Amino acid sequence: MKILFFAGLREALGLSSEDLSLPPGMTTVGELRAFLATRGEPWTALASTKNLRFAVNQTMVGADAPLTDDDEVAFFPPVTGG
Amino acid sequence: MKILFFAGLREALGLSSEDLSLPPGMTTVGELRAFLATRGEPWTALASTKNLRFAVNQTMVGADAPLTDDDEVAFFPPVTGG
Amino acid sequence: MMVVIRVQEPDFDVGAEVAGLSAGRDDVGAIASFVGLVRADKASSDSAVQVMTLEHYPGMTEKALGDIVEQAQTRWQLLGVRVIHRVGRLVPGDRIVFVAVSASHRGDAFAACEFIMDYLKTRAPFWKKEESEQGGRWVDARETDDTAAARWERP
Amino acid sequence: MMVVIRVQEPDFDVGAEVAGLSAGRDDVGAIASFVGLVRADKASSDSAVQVMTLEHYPGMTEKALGDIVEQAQTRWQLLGVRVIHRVGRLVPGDRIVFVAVSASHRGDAFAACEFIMDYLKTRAPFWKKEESEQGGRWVDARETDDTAAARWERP
Repeated sequence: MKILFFAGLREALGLSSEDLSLPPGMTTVGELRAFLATRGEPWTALASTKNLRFAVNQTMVGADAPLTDDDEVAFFPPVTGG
Repeated sequence: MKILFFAGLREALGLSSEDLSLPPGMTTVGELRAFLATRGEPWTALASTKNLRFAVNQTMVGADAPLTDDDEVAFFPPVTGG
Repeated sequence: MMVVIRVQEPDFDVGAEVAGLSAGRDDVGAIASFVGLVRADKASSDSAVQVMTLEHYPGMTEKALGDIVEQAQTRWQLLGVRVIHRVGRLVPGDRIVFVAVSASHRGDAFAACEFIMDYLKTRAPFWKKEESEQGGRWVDARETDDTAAARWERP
Repeated sequence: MMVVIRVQEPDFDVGAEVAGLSAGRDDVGAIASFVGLVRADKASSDSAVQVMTLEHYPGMTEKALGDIVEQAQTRWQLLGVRVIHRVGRLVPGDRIVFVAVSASHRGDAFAACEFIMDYLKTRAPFWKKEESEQGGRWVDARETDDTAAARWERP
């Protein structure tokens, strides 16, 4: 799967995207977030970002949205366009 | 005083303005309307125009607005601009 | 507050009018604007509108528009307002009216722009006459316009 | 429905975009539009904003804007919608976003234009970074934007 990071989170991680095989047993975007956050610094930003938002296949979803290994997942702070 | 007529009322009267000395005893715009309507055809249009509006000195007013001989009075149908 | 009110026969330049509200300043965050146009299907009759003639009450028109803009200023935080209303002979597709409001924030700009249009529709002395194949006819005032204006009178 | 959605670095021509919504047709009676601009006084810090950088999520942005416009279409009677959002480096006074909605009647045009802006603010994947003398800072989401968007969810 492809994972994307944007804005302040992208800067905190020093990374805009990552290709990853969905770890076994991981079924939701919330679980993926928790998994990535356990990698230690700077990945704790995934846990500490306030009101972190999730998108799966370019649609905003809740933390309980299901995942497959073909999905494009994105993590980002609340949007501030317009 | 100066009296102005607009839109459908102007066309019905065939007249866009009239100079008139405020008739004695006439103290409101509603009384002036009633007085003009008694002139017979085509002046009955002043009585029959639906929701006739009044302006005194270029401000919309109610039928009970007071008049003096120095005023500019206008009669017109409901506005339809924009 | 930068207020421009114009009643005129010629068309206006929407881009230039909108740009004029923020030119040379860096405090404008939002510009809401409205353009009203002549519709062919607006006739009270069954035939399409061919010509629309706009009559107004010179002197009172500018005064009424100025009063409406002043009321908007007391209700919202505004930086500028432009109101342009055309008079004379127009055809379907022609622009009739333009209202644009600049503010720091979009909520103020949107509300004031719609308020000014709603009040203009019911309080500014303009009258429309439509001509179709069936002849000329003064446009009737619409009850929905009174309802729209009345919304703003809620406490 | 004529829908145009663009995400681009260059500026846009407000007059041409508004005119495009009624060009060659005689059924458009109302065009409500909105322009959002970079304000110098928007900084979370005390210093004036000097540069604003807009980042977005290519692909999702267009999809999110398309979804918002579709929702507007189901709520109001619309004839056309144009949404343009700039990305990249901007300075105070620059236009950021443009939304214009055409309809037969002004109530539909105003409501849909404000709805699209409110949803864009809370649902389209754009992020702003402000640079002032005190350095760079990602703009915080505003609670008032959530409140504005929530208004439209009332039954």
